[in-house]
Parts: sequence; C-alpha cells; structure tokens
Amino acid sequence: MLRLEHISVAYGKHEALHDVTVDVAPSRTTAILGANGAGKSTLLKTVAGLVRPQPGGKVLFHDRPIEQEAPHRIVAAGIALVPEGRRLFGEMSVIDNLRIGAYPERARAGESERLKRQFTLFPRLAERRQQLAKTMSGGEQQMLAIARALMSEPKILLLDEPSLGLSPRLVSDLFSVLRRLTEGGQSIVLVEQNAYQSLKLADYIYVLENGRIASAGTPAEMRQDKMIQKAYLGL
Amino acid sequence: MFEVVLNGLVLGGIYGLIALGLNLQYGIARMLNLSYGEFFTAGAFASYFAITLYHYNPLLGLSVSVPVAFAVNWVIYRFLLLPLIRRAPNRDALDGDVVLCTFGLLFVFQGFEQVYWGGNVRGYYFLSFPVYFFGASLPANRLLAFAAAMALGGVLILVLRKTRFGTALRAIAIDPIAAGLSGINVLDLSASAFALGGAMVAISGSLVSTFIASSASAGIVYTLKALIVIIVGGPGRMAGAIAAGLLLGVAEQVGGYLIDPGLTLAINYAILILVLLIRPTGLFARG
Amino acid sequence: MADGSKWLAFLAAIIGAGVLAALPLDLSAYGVSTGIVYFANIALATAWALFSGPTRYISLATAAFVGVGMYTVAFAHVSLDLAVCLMLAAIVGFLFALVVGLSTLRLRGVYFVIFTFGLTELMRQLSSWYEINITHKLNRFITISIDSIVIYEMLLVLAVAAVFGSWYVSTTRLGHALRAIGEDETVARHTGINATWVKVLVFAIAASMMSLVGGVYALRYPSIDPTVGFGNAWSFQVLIAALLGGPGRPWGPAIGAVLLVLLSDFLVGAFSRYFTIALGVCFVVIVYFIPGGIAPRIEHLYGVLARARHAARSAPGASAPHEPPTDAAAVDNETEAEMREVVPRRRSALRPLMRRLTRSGPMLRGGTGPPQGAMLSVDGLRKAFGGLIAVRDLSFDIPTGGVTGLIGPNGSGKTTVLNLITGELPPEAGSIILQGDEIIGARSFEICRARIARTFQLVRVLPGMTTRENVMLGRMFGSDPTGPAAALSEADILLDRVGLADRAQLIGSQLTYIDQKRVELARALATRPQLLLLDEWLAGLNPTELKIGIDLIRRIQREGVTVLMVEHVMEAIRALCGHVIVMNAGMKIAEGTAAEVLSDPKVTQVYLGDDNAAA
Amino acid sequence: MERRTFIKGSAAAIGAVSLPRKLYAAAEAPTKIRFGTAVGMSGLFVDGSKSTTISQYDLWAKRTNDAGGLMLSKYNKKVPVEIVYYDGRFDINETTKLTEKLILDDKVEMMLAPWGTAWNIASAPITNKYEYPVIYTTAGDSILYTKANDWPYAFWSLAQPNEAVQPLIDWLVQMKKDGKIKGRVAAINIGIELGVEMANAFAKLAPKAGLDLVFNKSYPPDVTDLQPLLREVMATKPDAFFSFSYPPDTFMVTGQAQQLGFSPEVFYVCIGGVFPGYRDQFGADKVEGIFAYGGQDPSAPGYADYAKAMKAVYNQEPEAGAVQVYAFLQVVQQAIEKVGEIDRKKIRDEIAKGAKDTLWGDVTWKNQLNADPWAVGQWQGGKMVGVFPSNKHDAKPPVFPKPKWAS
Repeated sequence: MLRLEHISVAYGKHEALHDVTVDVAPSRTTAILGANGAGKSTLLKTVAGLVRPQPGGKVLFHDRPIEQEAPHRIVAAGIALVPEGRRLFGEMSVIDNLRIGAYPERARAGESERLKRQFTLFPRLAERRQQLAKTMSGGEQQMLAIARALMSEPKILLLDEPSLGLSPRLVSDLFSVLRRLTEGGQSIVLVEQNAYQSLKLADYIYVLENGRIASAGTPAEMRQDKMIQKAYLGL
Repeated sequence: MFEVVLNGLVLGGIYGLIALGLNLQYGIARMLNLSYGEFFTAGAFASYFAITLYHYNPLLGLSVSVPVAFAVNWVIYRFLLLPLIRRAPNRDALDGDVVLCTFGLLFVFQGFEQVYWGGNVRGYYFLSFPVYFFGASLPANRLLAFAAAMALGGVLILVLRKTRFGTALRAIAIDPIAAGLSGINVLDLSASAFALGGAMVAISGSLVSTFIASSASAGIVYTLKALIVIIVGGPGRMAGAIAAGLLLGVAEQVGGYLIDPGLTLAINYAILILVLLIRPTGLFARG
Repeated sequence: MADGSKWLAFLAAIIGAGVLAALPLDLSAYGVSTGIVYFANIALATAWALFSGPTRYISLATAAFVGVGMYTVAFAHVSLDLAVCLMLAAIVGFLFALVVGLSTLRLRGVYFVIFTFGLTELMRQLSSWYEINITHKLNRFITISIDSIVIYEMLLVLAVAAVFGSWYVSTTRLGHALRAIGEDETVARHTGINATWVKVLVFAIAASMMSLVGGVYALRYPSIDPTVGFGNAWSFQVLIAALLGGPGRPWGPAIGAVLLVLLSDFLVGAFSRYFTIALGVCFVVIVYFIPGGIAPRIEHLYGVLARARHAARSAPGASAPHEPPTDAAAVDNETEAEMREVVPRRRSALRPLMRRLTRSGPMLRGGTGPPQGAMLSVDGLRKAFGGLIAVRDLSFDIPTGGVTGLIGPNGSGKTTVLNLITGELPPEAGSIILQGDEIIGARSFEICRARIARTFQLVRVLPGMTTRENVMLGRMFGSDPTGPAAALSEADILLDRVGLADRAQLIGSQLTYIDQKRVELARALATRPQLLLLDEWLAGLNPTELKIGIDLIRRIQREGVTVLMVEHVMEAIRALCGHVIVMNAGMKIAEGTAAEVLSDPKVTQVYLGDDNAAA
Repeated sequence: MERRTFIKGSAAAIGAVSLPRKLYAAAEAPTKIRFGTAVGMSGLFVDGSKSTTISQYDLWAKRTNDAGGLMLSKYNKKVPVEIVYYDGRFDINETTKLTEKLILDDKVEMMLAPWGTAWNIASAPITNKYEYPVIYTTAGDSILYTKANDWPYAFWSLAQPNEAVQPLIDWLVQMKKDGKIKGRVAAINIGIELGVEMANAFAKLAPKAGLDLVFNKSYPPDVTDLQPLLREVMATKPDAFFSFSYPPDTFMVTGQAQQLGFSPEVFYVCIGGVFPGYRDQFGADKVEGIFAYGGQDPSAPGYADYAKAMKAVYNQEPEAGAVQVYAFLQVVQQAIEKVGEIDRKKIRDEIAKGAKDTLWGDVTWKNQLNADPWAVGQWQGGKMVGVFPSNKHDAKPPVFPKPKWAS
C-alpha cells in the first residue's frame, strides 16, 4: 500500500537516510526502531512530504509516486503524520484543533461523527473541548495530536515517537489506544524508542542504524536478535 | 476635550482599519511588507481620479483599486517573496531579505506614483458636511470610514473565528508546518491572505482619501502607522489591532491637543517603544 | 588571505590614501566636493557594516546618528573650538547609541528595523519641535566657514580610519565575539560572551563614527535644519551601499559606497525623475542576485586565481577564501530540527584520536585538589512549559571529579535540566549550587565563566566560522579569557587533540556531523571547564567511534574535569558513569551505580514500557 | 600642525589654479548663455515650484530666444539662453550638491534661484562663494536682516517676514481702533523655514502693536489633516486668522475651514494663496476677501504682453508670485545686456544699481533686499490684487469683512 524505494535524504553535507527501502502493508502496524540520530523521523518526514529524497528515491502510495507532493496533497491522499513534539495549535481550542484535522475535502463529509468517535476514543478531550491546547498536559496533548490526525480519516497513520515524555502509565494508555485503532483496521507506521511496547504492537519491524536498514523482521524474529537486545533494549 | 477624545476614537478606528490588511500580511502570511502603504495611496488616488476626472462617486474607485491591489500583492507573494522563503536558511535571514525586498518595492511604487501623479498632495471633498451628536460635530466622511473600519474588523474577526477558511489561516499563523500536515494548502492560503491584506489597505486608502489628502510619498507613513498599530495590538490579532488603533488615535489627538500637533508621531513612538520593552508580544496578545 | 598578500593590500591602501590626501592640490573644486561625498559615504557604510554586518541587525538609524552629530556641531561650534566640537559629536553619538542600544537591541529582526526607522523620524520631529518652539528658528546657521579641502581631508581621514578600524576590530576579541553572536547568539552566550554588552558597545562605536561624519559633513552647509540631519536618505543610501559592497568584509562597504555614489550621480544626470525607481530596483537586485554583496565575489575570484598560482607551494586550503554564510548551502527552515537525525558517512572519524590520546594535550585545569563532595547540587528544581511540566521537584548531586550519567526516555526532561543549569532557561523553583554558590539567576555567559561548559543535543557549530575560530572562541571568552594570539595556539593544540588539525580551516557548515561534534567538544574544553555537560554527545556513532569517544571522555575526566552526560547509549553509561540518575516525565525515578539503576524495575519499565520486561 | 600647514598650502594652490581659469572663461564669446538651477522638480512642494518658478524660467527663456536671445554688446551679437535644470528634490543636501555641480562641473554661465526659502538660503552662500550673481525670488527669512550683506552676490526680492506681516498688523490695529474688530488674532504655521519665520515675526509684532494673539501653534510639513488644529483655533473665537502655510496645506486649511464653518472676518493664507488654481478649486465667491502673501500690479509696463504669453503658453492668467519671479529675470536680463558680456562681477554691480520698467515696476535694493516689495494681496471679485503696502502703485483698498462661508 505504501512503499519507499531506495530513499536517500541529505541535509547539506549530511546524509540522514541512505538507500532505504520499506514496505507498509494495509491494516498492519509497521514499527521503525533506532537510536536517536538513526534517521527515523527523517523517514516519516519524507513520506509526509516535509523533506525531499535524493533523485532516484521513490515513495509509492497505492503505486502512485508522491515523493514530490506538497504535505497537504499527501494528507489529502490519505497519509497523516503525528509529528514529533506534537505541533499542536497551542493558541487554539481542542475543538478547533480537531476541526482543522478535518480540513481536507475528502475528510469534510462525516466530520461530526468522526469527531464523536475521537471523543469516545479519548474521553479527556471531550471534557476539555474548549480548553486551549497549549494549556493541556503532555499526555492530553499527545492524545489530541493523534485525534487531530485521525480527523483526516487517514488510510495510513504515521506516528513519530508518540511516547515522548510520557510517564509509564500514560505510555501504556497510549499503546492500548493504538491497539484499539489497529483492531479497527487502521494501518500505522510507528517510530519508537520504546522497543518492547512497539514489538508487542507491531506486525513488522525495521531497525534503522546510521540511516540504513540494519535489520528487519517480525517481532518474534526481532526478539531473538542479539544486537537489537543490546543496542535498543538497553539490556 | 470631549470632542478631542471623540476625534481620537474616530481617528483610532481608522488607524485600526489601515492596520487590518497588514495584520493579514504580517500576522498570518508572516511577511512584513514595507510597500504596504503604497497600496493605500493607490486606493486614495483611484478614488481621487474617480471623482476629479470622471465625477463618479469616489468609492467607485474601489472597483479598480481593490482587484488590482489584490492581484499585485498576490504576484508579489508568489513570485518575489516565495523564492526568498524557499532559499532562506532561517527566520532571521528571511525577515531581512523580505524587509529589503519590500523596501525596494516601496521605492519602485513610490517612484511610479511620483512620475505619473506628481509629488503633490491630492485631496477632494466628499461627504464633508458635519454630523452633530452630544454637541460635538464630526464630518460624515470620517464617520463613514469609522463605521467601515468597525464593520470590516468585525467581519474579519468572524471569518477568522467561525469559518473553516479562517481557522485554517489562524493555524498557518501559529505553525505553518503543522498546518500543512493537517492538509492545509499553506502556500495558496498564505498567498491569498497576503493578497487580501493588500486589497483591504486599498479600501482603507479610498475611504480615508475622502477626508485626508494623500501624496505619492505618503505611503510609508501609513505603513509605519499600521506597523505600530499591529505591534502594539499583537501581530495576527484583529481585535487587538482595532483596540490598539483606538488607543493610539486617542493618545495622538489628546497629546497633539495638550502638547503640540508636531509631536503626534513622537507620541506614537513613545507608546510603541514602551510596548516593545514591556510587552513585546503586544498589549492585546494572549499569553 | 595569506599574510604576504595581506601586507601587500595594506601597503597599497596606505599609498592610495596618501595619493588621495595629496589629490586636492590639482583636483578641480568639483573633484573636491565629490570626494567629500564619496568619503562620507564610505565612512558611514563601513561604520554601518561594522555592527550590522556580523550581527545581521538591519539598522535604519544611520540618519539619526548623522543628525545627532550635525546638531552637536551646529550647537557647539559657536562657543567651542572645532576639534572639541567634533570630539563632542562622537561622544554624544556614542552615548545616544548606548541608550538606544540598551533599550532596543533585544528586539530581533523586523522589530529592530521598524524601531530604527522610526527613531530617525522621531528625532526629526523632536528637533523641529525644539527649533520651532524654543529657538523660534528652524534653520540653524553654521557660522564658521571651513575650506572644502579641509572637509575633504577630514572625511578622508575618517573614511580610512573607518575601513582600517573595522578591519582591526574584526581581528580583536570584540570582533570575534560579534561574529559569534551573529552566527548563533545562544552558543556565543554559552561560550562566555556577554552578548548584550558586546552588541551595545559595537553599536555605539559605529554610531559615534556616524555622528563624527555627520559633524564634519555639517560644515559643508551654511545652515542645517531637521530635514538635513535626520533625512531618511542617509539611512537608505548607507544601507544599500553596505549591502551592495558586502557587509561581511571590512572593505566591502567602501566599494559599495563608491559604486552607489557613481550610480546616483549618473541617475541624477541621466533621468533624475526616475531616481527613486532606480533606487528601488537596486534594492531588489541586491536581494536576489548578490545576497552576499560584491566583495565576497571579488575575493572569491581572487582566491581562485591565488589558488591557481599557489597551487604548487601553498598548503592545502591554507588560503582558501570562505564563502559567506549566505552562500552556504541553503537548507529549509527545519534544518536545526533535522540535525538530530543527521548521520555521518561511515568512516571512523575519531580514529586519528587514538594515537593522540597517548600524547597529552594542554593540562585542563580541572577541579583543584582531590575529588571531594559535590561539584554541583540541584535541589527541588522545577520547570513547566504551558501545561507541560518538564522538570518537577528534581534534586541530585554531581560528585566532584566523576562522570555522572543522566538518562531517561526522550522528552523526560534531561536537556531541560542542562538548560536550567546553564542559565538558558529560568527555573520556577529550586536551587542549583555550584561549589557552595547559588548559580540560579546567573546568565549563561557568567555560568560559562564559572567554568561550566556544555555541548548541545542538536549540534551547534558556528556555520560561518572556521573550525579553528570556533575553538578559539572558547579560549578567548571562557573561564580565563585571552587574546586571539594565545587562543589560536591553544585552539590548534585542542584541535590536534580531537583530531581536527587537518580541518582547522574548514568552516563549520563544511564539516560532517561527527567533526561538528568534535568541534563542539573542543570549544567546550577551550573554556577550561571544571564541569562539562555533554548532551547526547555519543549519539549516532558506530561501535568503533563509540569506543574512541568513550576513551576520550574518560581521559577528560582523568584530567580533573567533572562530567555530566545525558546519554541513551547504555554501553557508554556502563563504561563511564560511577553515578547515574534516571529521569522520566520530569521526575527522578532512580539513582545509583549504572548496574543498580539498569536493573531497577522502575527503570526497565519506563525504558521498555513493559511490566514483565525484567524477564 | 604639519597637516594644517599642508592644508593651507593646498588651499593656496587651489586659489592659484582657479583664478586664471576664471579670467580665461570670461574672455571667450559664448554660443549660448546657460542658466543653471537646482530647483525642486519632484516631491511635496512641486505644485509651488512649477507654478511660481519653473514655468517662469521656461517662459522667459522662450520669449528671450524668440527675440533672438540676450544682446551681448561686447561681441555685438544676440546669444540664446538655455536653462539647465537639476532636480533638487526639495532636499537641502541635494540642492547644495547640485548647485556646486552646476557651477563647478557644468560651469554654467549664470545661476538661477531654486524654489522655497530653505533651498534659497541653502544655495545663496554657495553661489556667493563662487561669485555668481543670483536674485533669490522665493525666500523670506529674518536671518537676511543681519546676513544679506555677507553675500554681496545674492539679492532677495520677496517681502521679508517683518515687512510681510507689518502692514496687515497696522491695518488690523486701525480696524480695532475703529471698533470693527475685537482684535483677537490667531495664527498657525507649517514647520518649515518660511512658515516658522513668518509666524515668529507675527507673534513678535502683533502683540507689540496691541493685538491680542489668542492662538499660535505649528504643524508638521507632511500634515494630512488640519481639522483638529482648526477646531482649537475656532474655540478661541478669533476675528482674524493667519495661516502661514505652503501650497498643499494652504489648500487644505481653506477647504477644511469651510467644512468646519470657520469663517473669521479676516482670513490670511501664505504661500499658494495667490495661485489662480487656489481660486479655481474653491470658486471665486469662496475665496473672496482672502488675504495672501504677495501681490501684483497689472498696470505695470509689459504686463499685458506677459499675460498674453502666459495665456498662449500655459493657458493661464498671471500668478502674482510668478509675475514677481519673471520680473526679476527681467532685472537680470537688463543687467547682462547693460554689461554686454558675461562678466559676473560687473553683472552683479549692475543688478545692484536696480532696474526700471519691469513687471514689478521699478526695482531698487536696500542692503541686498528689495526696497519696496508687495507684502499682501487679496482676492477681490475673482482677481488677486495687491493691497499692501498701500502706498504701492495700483494698491487697492482691502475688502472687509470677508463674506461668510455658508458651511
């Protein structure tokens, strides 16, 4: 459904991704692991159209190349990114943030029931719908960021380190929400540091190291991999 | 004294009106357009020619100046500013480039106005009969402009608060990248916000020209006034702009009355500096 | 430039100046009066660039300072000797700029432009108000008539002084500091530079030159009025001249000024009514086609030729002209955010270091005496951003002489802690005691001078400065400041030590990620810290590089520097840290030896987010 | 020390070099006589400079050349004239620079005045320094009372501030004595040279003469709206109002006073009040009785032909200020033709002797200043007539009171 072919990305002199090829299957969860600086976020940004790959690299969505599209076109096509650090519209109310999520033409029909769905998924948001986003706690902000992305009814949801800065309880809440999404058939691409949670959630895993795919496989295979154990599980 | 304050309020409302457009350009499209005031004078001249050459109602000048200003500003954003945005390594560098570029445009436009309309002050009389209330008299044309200011301001605020388009604009103002990730076409919307700003200042130019004579070199003065207003009011805040306009208008009139009419700008600047030093986000900015 | 050619240029300039000084002898009176205009503009443009070039503050206050100078002379000349008047003009301009600078240099970008533009208008209004209402005469007469040749000579002196002055300043600590501020004010402050003071000082120096020029120029007029002194034309012309020539070079603005005067003379003669338009077009053309100005291009050309000539003998890159920052590869606005993702090409960049580690570099003056007690103790520290509480009631000690690890998942507040310690952020509550002294409230540069140095998570090397200059900064402004000469020799030793000797001349933006990290470390060490804060300095290294990095940190510690390292690489934590603090969601959840904390279930839980992770 | 002596030396050298150059210049027969001027041609006051100065320079050049040029008896031939314009942009810096350029670079034979007090005063010392005789036709500045004699090559044709306001003050005092007015006078002025000078003279002389100065404020040159100020003036209920203003604001103050229904018995405007355009904008009835700075004598010799020429070239009737400028071009012309060559020293001395039969009547100088200039004119029946000083030839009695404006 989504396929990255030979993607290389460089910022000035620095090559962040080198010849990366990744496959994302429909209604599956694909996790991308790696240390800080391994190129995980760049990968998602490339898909979302925030950075351009070097010539030769392709991003195919339903076999249509989108690597040169502008971000809003990619959202319209059905790929939503929950960016690192959430990037909410802090000066706006929860409800406005969600409404903006439904901005693409495609997403305007049925906006209201999707809004309801978000509120059932994240009850806290329902309570705080009029509150300014920037005044909410970290956990709530992360929920809102995800809900905003879901408002565009994405075919694929990209999550960049959603567990960033959350306490363990919130982290497990978060992952249970993600699990419910996947059970609902939502395809997810997840960039995480939190290896075990990701391993539990994901159907397939890529490990990035210094901008290259170091290894890939099912969670089961990964659990065996000594290098992963050491480098990313910190044990 | 009451009359002075009243005049101040009316003048202030008009300052607010003049600032609304720049607030769209700087507050939302994030481009400080120093050639802004030139579209004010363009609007003024359009009305001037409408009445002096063709003896039309000067406000008919809007039918020309508004679309032209909209188009020209759109072009400026799309073909002059966009390349700068694309090449800028960071915000500071971009601001610098934009300031210089629009300064250049300011001179170009001003030059053309001087060549084709001469350097002299051009004014005319329209709706200049006084209207009386509470003993104070105000010329009808000022009241018209004031009413227009309040109306336009109100409409703009409603659009930004209530409509999808407006919400998207606010989103862009806060975080263009996140806006893009939410499916908003940041470039097109910014361009149209910028162009809209140009159109609005043309409107204010026409309205103000009914009672304030205008000259080719007057543009920069209005750019400056508008800037002071939006910095005091908080960039991107339409209500703030109106409020700041009123504040400055009253301060200017009362100051001019009590101290010296030669010092109005000085008074404006005193206020600006105070705000910049005490509350750089603007008096009426949230948080 | 290589030294030889520099002296050649110097000599040429001296001779040129001499010739110009003698010129009036057979110059037509008109030649003299145009010379006056040229020199005035050269001096002004150079003065403008002295401050605005490095800092990229676009100032439109030139006219304000020129006017102040003119009025000082106009007021004073009736009672005082001319020389005194001119001195007075310089002083008044200096003080005026001091006040203006202190109150407004905190304004960034467009706000500063608007303010300076307004300042001129303001001065014009105030002065006319004064003249009309107090002296009842708008035009103020200059009663002494000075031969225009004298004015010519005086302005020539000023022009030369300005050009050489700005060249000289660029070689001093002040100059380096200013450039550093322009490149990255945060880094500058964390390297011990009192940014505010430096900016204000240079701003005032430039202003006093402008006032001086104004003072001399006033002698041309029979009388001055507010439109003469405080006419915006001054500001615009000077701005264009400097940008046209290239504010990045001491001699750039001079070239720009000459070209601009030529151009405007031509325009006035040819089609004066289109003058304004032409001026505007100049602006736009500069912005789009010669962003860095003309000078860098000339220099570049010169460099190309020079390299062609010296190809055989000169050392590689020795005299390579540096592209100005504006020419550096343009990256999109998100660059900084991306840097964390940036990864080096696979080559053991740190390997040369192995060899050097056996040799000893300059002794880093670490914590004196044997390690005892806490170097730094943090108590009840708290910081929130909006609703996000980044650090809540955090307390810990950093034992003197050791390596302390600060770990925790991303976003758990580790970097915020470093920012609080280094004065980058003000805490809401708590105290930070450095060897008995409270350092909360101290500004970043003071903390650096208190011998706490740091590196940044998103590597921050000054992109427009060479590797060597980057490191020199640390030495020049760190805990015991020295002049450029001393700094240079020590910088080279440090560079040699971190294995960058061969890249000393490359500018920051030309370095790979790893090399940038090494520059940052060298820069931090150059400040002679007793406490070194490393923010994920080992992130993104391959195993070999990691090993070398670890050895380097250990070595630094052995030389007596206490280290606090924020890290994700457990291997390094295990290898280096005698003492580890684990944070999560802004709180300390564990503390102890590496072995202890890593086996602590709470820790495994936050890291592995799994209750049965221990298994 | 060393530097100073060096400078002295070089200064001396210049003198030595430039002296013979001048003699040489005077010796050759010119093919044409170039008159240079750095008058402002673009900017805020362009209306004034076009109407009063530039139009007259062009007209004079045209009429002179139609007549074959200036008669230079020394070569016994008529030489055509040419006006060399540089745009001073109403900027003192530019004006000074360009004046020097004209003299030193283009080496024009003669110089003509720019427009406006500030720019006249700025260039006078320069033309004087290089010994170019110039009659400055649009400057009024009290400094001239003390300084004019320092500039022997500069002549000043306008009524200077004191002379410009004194006659009106005397008249008002008389009116007060006759009980026609209460003698409450109010003044406003534009914040540039002439405005300040006139207002200052007025503020000094009016109270001294026993008038009651109830209001006196100045406003900035780029003013866009005078209503607030006028409201203040109205509040003081003056029966005589003086606006020491320039063309743009002269029009503005009149219009806005009419809007506000402010219609004192005596209404005075300064520069621009004499423009036919001024009457045309408001209509003859609305400007009836308004006083203005300047005046003219249509019965002066050559006036009729001049008026014809104005009609033919500009399709306009004479403007008092312009007539004055033209008249003093005639003075220069007479001087040159009397001297018969371009010897600026001799021409200067010839001008100093005065002239006869100009559009201004006879001209005599007193300390470089025009001995009896027109001070005040008034709109009467749609015509701008001279009223003060009342002893001047063809001076008409003033109309009082100014008919009320229907607001």
